[in-house]
Amino acid sequence: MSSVPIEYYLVVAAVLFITGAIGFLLRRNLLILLMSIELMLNAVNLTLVAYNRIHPLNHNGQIFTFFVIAVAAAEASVGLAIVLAFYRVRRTMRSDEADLLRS
Amino acid sequence: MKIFELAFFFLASLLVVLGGFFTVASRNPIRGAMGLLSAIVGIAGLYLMLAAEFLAAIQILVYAGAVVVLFLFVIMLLGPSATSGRDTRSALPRYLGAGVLLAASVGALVLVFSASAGPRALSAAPTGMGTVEGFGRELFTQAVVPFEIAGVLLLIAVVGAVAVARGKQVDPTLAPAPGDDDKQGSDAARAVLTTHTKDVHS
Amino acid sequence: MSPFDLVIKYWLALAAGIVAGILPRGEFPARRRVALGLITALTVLSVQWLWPVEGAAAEATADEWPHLLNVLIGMPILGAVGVLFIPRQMLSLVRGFTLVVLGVGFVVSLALLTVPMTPGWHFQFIKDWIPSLGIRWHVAVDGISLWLILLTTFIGPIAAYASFGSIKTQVKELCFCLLLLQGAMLGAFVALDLFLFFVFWELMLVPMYVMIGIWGGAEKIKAALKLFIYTMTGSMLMLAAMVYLAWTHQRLTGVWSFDYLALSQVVLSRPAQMMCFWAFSIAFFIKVPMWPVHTWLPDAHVQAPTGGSIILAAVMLKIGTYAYLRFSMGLFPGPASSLAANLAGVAILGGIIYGALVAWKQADVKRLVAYSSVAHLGFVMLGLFGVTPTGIQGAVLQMVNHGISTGALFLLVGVIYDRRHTRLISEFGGIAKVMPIYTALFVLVTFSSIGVPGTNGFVGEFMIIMGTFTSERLGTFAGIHTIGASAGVILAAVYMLSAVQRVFFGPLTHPKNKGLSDISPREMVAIAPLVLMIFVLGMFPSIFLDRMKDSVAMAYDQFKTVSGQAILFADEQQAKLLPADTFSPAFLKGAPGVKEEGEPEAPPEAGDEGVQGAAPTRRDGVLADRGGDR
Amino acid sequence: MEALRTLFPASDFTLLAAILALPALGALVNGLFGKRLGKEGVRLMALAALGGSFLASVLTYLLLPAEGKLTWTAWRWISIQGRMGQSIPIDVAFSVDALSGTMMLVITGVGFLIHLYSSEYMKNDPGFHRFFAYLNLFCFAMLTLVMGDNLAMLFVGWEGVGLCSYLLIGFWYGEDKNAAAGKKAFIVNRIGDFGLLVAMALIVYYVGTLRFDGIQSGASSLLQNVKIWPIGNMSSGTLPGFLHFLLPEQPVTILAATAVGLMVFLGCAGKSAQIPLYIWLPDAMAGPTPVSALIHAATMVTAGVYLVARLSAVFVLSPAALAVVAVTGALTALLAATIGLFQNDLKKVLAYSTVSQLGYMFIGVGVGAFAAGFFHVFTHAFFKACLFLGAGSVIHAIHVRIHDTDRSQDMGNMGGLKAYMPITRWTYLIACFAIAGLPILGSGFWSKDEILWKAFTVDIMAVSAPGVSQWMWPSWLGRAIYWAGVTGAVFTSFYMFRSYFRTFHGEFRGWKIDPTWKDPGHGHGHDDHGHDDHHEEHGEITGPVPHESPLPMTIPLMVLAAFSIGAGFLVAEPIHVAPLAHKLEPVFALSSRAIRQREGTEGLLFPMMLPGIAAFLAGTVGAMVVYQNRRGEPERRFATMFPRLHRLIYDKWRIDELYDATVVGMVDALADIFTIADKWIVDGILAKFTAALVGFFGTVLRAFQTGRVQVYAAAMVLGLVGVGWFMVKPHADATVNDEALRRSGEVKLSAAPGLGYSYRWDTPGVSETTFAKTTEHTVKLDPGETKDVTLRVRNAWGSESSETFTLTRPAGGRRGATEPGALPAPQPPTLPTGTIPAERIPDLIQPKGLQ
Repeated sequence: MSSVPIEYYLVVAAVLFITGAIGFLLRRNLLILLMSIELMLNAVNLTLVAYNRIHPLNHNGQIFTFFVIAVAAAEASVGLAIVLAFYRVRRTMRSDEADLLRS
Repeated sequence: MKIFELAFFFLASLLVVLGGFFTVASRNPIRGAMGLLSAIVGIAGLYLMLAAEFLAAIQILVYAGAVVVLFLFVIMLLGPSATSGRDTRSALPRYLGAGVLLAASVGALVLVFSASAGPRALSAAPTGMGTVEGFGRELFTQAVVPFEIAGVLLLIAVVGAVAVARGKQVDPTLAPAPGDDDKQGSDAARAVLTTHTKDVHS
Repeated sequence: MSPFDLVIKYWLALAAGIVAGILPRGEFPARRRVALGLITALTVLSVQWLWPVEGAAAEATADEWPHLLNVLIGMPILGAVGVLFIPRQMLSLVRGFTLVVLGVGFVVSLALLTVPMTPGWHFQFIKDWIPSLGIRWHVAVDGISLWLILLTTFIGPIAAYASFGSIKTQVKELCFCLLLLQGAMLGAFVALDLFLFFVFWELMLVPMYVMIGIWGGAEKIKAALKLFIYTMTGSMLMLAAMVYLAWTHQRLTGVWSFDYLALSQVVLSRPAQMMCFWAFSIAFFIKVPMWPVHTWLPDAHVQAPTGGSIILAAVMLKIGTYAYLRFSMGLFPGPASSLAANLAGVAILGGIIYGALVAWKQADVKRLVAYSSVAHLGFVMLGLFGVTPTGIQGAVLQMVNHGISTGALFLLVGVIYDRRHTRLISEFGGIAKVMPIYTALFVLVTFSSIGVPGTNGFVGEFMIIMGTFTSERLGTFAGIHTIGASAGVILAAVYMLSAVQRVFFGPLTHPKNKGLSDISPREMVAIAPLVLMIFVLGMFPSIFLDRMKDSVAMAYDQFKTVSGQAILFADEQQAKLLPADTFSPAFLKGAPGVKEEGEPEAPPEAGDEGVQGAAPTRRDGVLADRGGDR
Repeated sequence: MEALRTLFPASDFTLLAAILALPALGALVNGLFGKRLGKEGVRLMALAALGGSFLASVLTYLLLPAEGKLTWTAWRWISIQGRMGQSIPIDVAFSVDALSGTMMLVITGVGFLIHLYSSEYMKNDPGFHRFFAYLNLFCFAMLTLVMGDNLAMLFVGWEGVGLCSYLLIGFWYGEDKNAAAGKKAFIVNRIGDFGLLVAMALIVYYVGTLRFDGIQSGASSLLQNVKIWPIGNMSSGTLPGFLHFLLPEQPVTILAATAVGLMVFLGCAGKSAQIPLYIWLPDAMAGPTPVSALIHAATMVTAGVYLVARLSAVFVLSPAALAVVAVTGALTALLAATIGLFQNDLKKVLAYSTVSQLGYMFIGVGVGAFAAGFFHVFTHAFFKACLFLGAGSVIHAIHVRIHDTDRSQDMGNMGGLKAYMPITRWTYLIACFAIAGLPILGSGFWSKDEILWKAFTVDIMAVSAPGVSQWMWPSWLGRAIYWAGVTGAVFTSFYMFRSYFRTFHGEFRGWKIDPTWKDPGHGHGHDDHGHDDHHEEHGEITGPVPHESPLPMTIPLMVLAAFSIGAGFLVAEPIHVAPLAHKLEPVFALSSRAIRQREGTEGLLFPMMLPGIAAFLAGTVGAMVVYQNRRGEPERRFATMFPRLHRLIYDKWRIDELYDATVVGMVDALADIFTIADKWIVDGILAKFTAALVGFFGTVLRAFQTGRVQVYAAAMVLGLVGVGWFMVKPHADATVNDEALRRSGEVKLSAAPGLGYSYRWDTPGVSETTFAKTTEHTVKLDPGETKDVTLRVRNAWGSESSETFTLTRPAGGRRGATEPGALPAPQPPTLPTGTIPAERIPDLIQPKGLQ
């Protein structure tokens, strides 16, 4: 019997998600962008686990989170590799420099 | 018993929220990485409360252990230029986006909570939920296919990351035989080789 | 039938052939003389053979080979594919192959004339194509489309023969385009399924775009693009209206069908009727071209190569007028008859008078002839808007006439373009001294295009003017329209003769013109059939009119009854279905779901095209009953 | 004769085929194989063709039955549909009666003589075979015109003749002037043909046939009003005041016969060079002289008179049309006569005299004296052809030394030729007497006097018809025309004898005659006519003795001169010797019934001849005095006294410039406007503007693609929020359950759930309820009662939306509640029983505005 109602977890997850999103929108440093993506992913994982907790029939929520973590790891590694290659070309971390796609 | 739980919950959520804030607000990426680390650890704590021990372990192991370390590694690699300077060039769209997002999410939260029936205490979690054994049984019975696919995915990610991070690498064995008349051609190959090695060590 | 009897029986054709053979003076290769003689003899023979005998319809109707139209359409298209396999270097083989395919196409199309065109559909062939949407390969010929098909197969080889003279680069692609174009045009004329018509309507555009784009003049890409976009916007509207119509038909009868016969039974609600009419008509007005949307034609003609120009003028414009007669007037007689007076006004002011006056001011010969096409087709559309049997017959005849005379004009303009590579009238002057035969031919074709009696131009215009005045659709405007149309006769003389005078008569000043060689044997053979047809059509129009008058009469009666019902019954929201008895049974033969009278439903018929018997599912049977028992 | 009658039955008279086939064959052979046949071959072919045709027409004339006509139908040409839906066959059919028989004789007879003449005149012209091909083609077209059995065949000949005159006038196309003259002739004729086309349309509409006998018998149906709406009677309420005249309430009503008459006369004016459209004839002198003789004197220009005579039954029905014809004829006669006074070019003088004489012919037919008018055509053909051929032989002589066509036709270079060219002189003099109207001997006297007499005594009875108001002839109009004719006669005789004296009398002004002069040897052909003789020494030039034209040119002159005397006695009414008039009697029987002699003029026949004779004497003596005795001194004095008037008349009253300024200028301006509009407005807006529009939107959208990740993320957020807002907005909807309606009249409505929704049901009469979570609502209905239930939904943010449901319970039977907006079940609609009978359709579908 845990006395902490599920809504609290959801609020925490929501706040974390919003922080991540705003971080992604505001900050220009590529690394910080990647980190805020990680934050958003973690927030989602938390929500998944929370709901799995109130529907304890199976572990779907948790399995899902497990795979999200796996994918997030892969994504982080490839993201950082790209940041590295970008740095080699442009010598900077500012995301504004990456605008070759401008029409 | 309840007080201890609440205290643990508040501690963990505090850790998460502050970590998140620091990741986003910090000027120096290392402090950002530390913020990320604290958020991840906080979430691991919350997993524990939500009867997901295995996940908490994985969280600590994979996320905190690998991903944050990877971040730190790259930050170290990039050195001082990792912190990009102030630049207000395209400020408007970004702040506009953030503002709208904030307003919308607050509105959504208000809407959701006004509709929800009010906080109720949780019922007891069934025994063995979230433990390695329960989770493992389900993982390897229902979710075997995604598991294998995840394996392949991780392999691809690794190969990709290595290829991208290494950059253009001229295979020395292909260097033109001496006495090749278009001297200028071989110089170009050699130039590429040197630039690459130089900047890696910078 | 000893040879002697043959000579007795066909002495006229023989004599004409011999005269034509010995006609050209000086060094004229024997091969071309034989060709000239043959063409003349064939023309005389065909006139004698087609001579309308009163009560001809009585004799036994030859059985119509159902697959004739498939052969007619399939041969050029398969030929187009075939020509791709011929190696590029063997130019003569590529050219020969194309001419053979087109020539055989013409001979095959002559078989259409063996059957007297009684009201209703002939050589009908129906096969399910996309059953789920009720789209069928439904092709058939009637009096109206008969002569347009023959015009296409007649002009095809001539245009190919003429363009081989001037186009030397990428001949294989040219042959591919010519053959594909021929197949698509023939398909468009015979298609009775709206979807099938739309497919051919679009398919026709691609080869013409390619021909103008590759072998065109200076700014060929711009002109080709303009042609393409103009026609595409039009066909987009048509597609939307077509789908709406089919959907309404499905809602009313429960069966999906794009068939012209089925859809013409649908009476849409008044606003929908008007909108669909405009959607269809705008697509056809762009193709015709009518006044506001005609500006693509002069650009396309100026940039097109000779062969392309001939086909574009002679046949492609006719699809617009034919489609208006068949589909706009067929499917939406209500709006067609209530808007008749205003549209006729646009046809006269915007077409005849506007086209003539603007043509007068052109400096480029091809642009002048293009605007003259706008004027002539203004006449044709006036005939169609007036909706009288005379007017419609005159319009269909004028379509054929315009095809022949403008085709000949473009052929002749091509002749001087090949010599001087310029089309500006100011570059020429007094070339009658240097090219007497060419001048004689050009003046002759000019008189045909002006409409001097005795040549083909006059007959069509005369019937249209008579039709306009007696038309009740035009109401009080009939008088002013007749005067406007007759004024067009004057303006036609003004712009054509002033162009002829500036190019041919007067002193020979330009040094380069002094060395021009007269018309070459090849060009003479190319122009000969057209000149002969000018006189045949001018002197013996009844050959052509007899074969189309039944179908026109049927179309006119049906237009009258259905437009009456449409105007009365169409209320604001509801679409309605006309009972099958408002249409003549001959018209409905081959409509989806309508079972043949007296033929057993269940067992598929043996000899006759069995396919038609196994009509789509049982539910359509209900369609016929449902209509009937109301 | 009987054998011939059996050989050629009246109804299938194949001799007509021969008459037509011969010139056509001649034209074809000369045209296609002319160069190979050589000059002699071409000459033989052309003359044989015309000769044979002439003999055949003489034979036909002899075989003419007293009543009725000889017809021959070749084949069915087209068949059109009349007003009541009846089919009107138009056949290639030819028929000959007294009128067309006489015309045929004139055409082939004079044509043959002119062919003979031109075979000599055009001897050394390179285009010899082309000339004869066109000439034969012209005769073929003219015969088709005259022998056509219906108006369509006449129209074929009508335009064919216009075509041949275009080819012949522009024969020497090397010179721009000639080609332009040809084009001008064709276009002006075409304007006339426009009138004829409209007339044919009217006749088809009202009479229902184009055959001449059909028109003659059905002419009475032309006695109805034609309602002419200038722009059709659209509702003119919305238009500003001044446009009202364009859209009058009442249509302009005009009698159909008058409309047809006017339109036919427009056609005749174009072809026979009357007031509005005569400008092409003087320019047509650019063609070779035999052409002018044949086409612009004898045959083509008289086609108009023939047409009016042929349609006499129609003209007689409307005195207004006849008045217009007569008055225009009179005005043309006067105008052309005045211009002819001061022309120096010999052929121009004759051209204007033709126009003037045509004016007289139209006066004749205008006052209803069709036989007299036609007789003047007959006589005019002879003496005018003789005059033209005479002029031709003079020009031929002058041309030997002065090669420039303009100067070789100028009377200034002639004079005193009577000594050198006796035959030409005498034949020219006889023809002058004929045209001037020498009493008794000159044929012109009989024909012109007959016309003037009939004009003087005309009184046309209007054929009355219900609801038709006829315009009546004022009594003075006949007399006015008579006196105009007399003054015209004075001018005619004056300018004819002026040309005679200036050409044949006085001393030779061409060049200094030196009998031993030999041609400097460059034997040039006539090929490029009209170029200025480059080696022309200015001032005095020497040349050979002008010689008389060779025999082939003088024989036709003599024959024509003989005819211009003899022809007069064919219709000498005053001395009652009028064989031709009796022949024409049956043709004009129907129309002459409407023409009566004005009472009180019975005895005036001979006294009224005196003014005509006086006019002749005045003109002749005046010319002799001015040009013979005083050597043209008075003319020069007149020129100095009224220089501007003289200049004006010499410049042909500047009518050409007037047309160029007004009509041609207007059409030209309209063409410019259309061309500019086409390039800038139609093409501009439809093609270029839309392209520019698409381009503009392209650039606007491109601004958003900055390439930076955050900007895209922001855009995504905006999109997300927008969609979210739409999702969250409350939508009031409910399903109606009415099974229990019939039994208990109770309807249960259940509202659709939504995130954070609160509902409120308002039914009229029930008190205000607050927002609550109740999604169900039941309504009680009595039989026959209808109630409106409105569902109001509000979400967390307080925004609301509402939906009303009308629930009705029918009094008796079972009726499902209608749901608003749902599609009607796809059962087929019910049609009124049976369809509208076909015959009531026509009046149903008249577009608005039919009278």
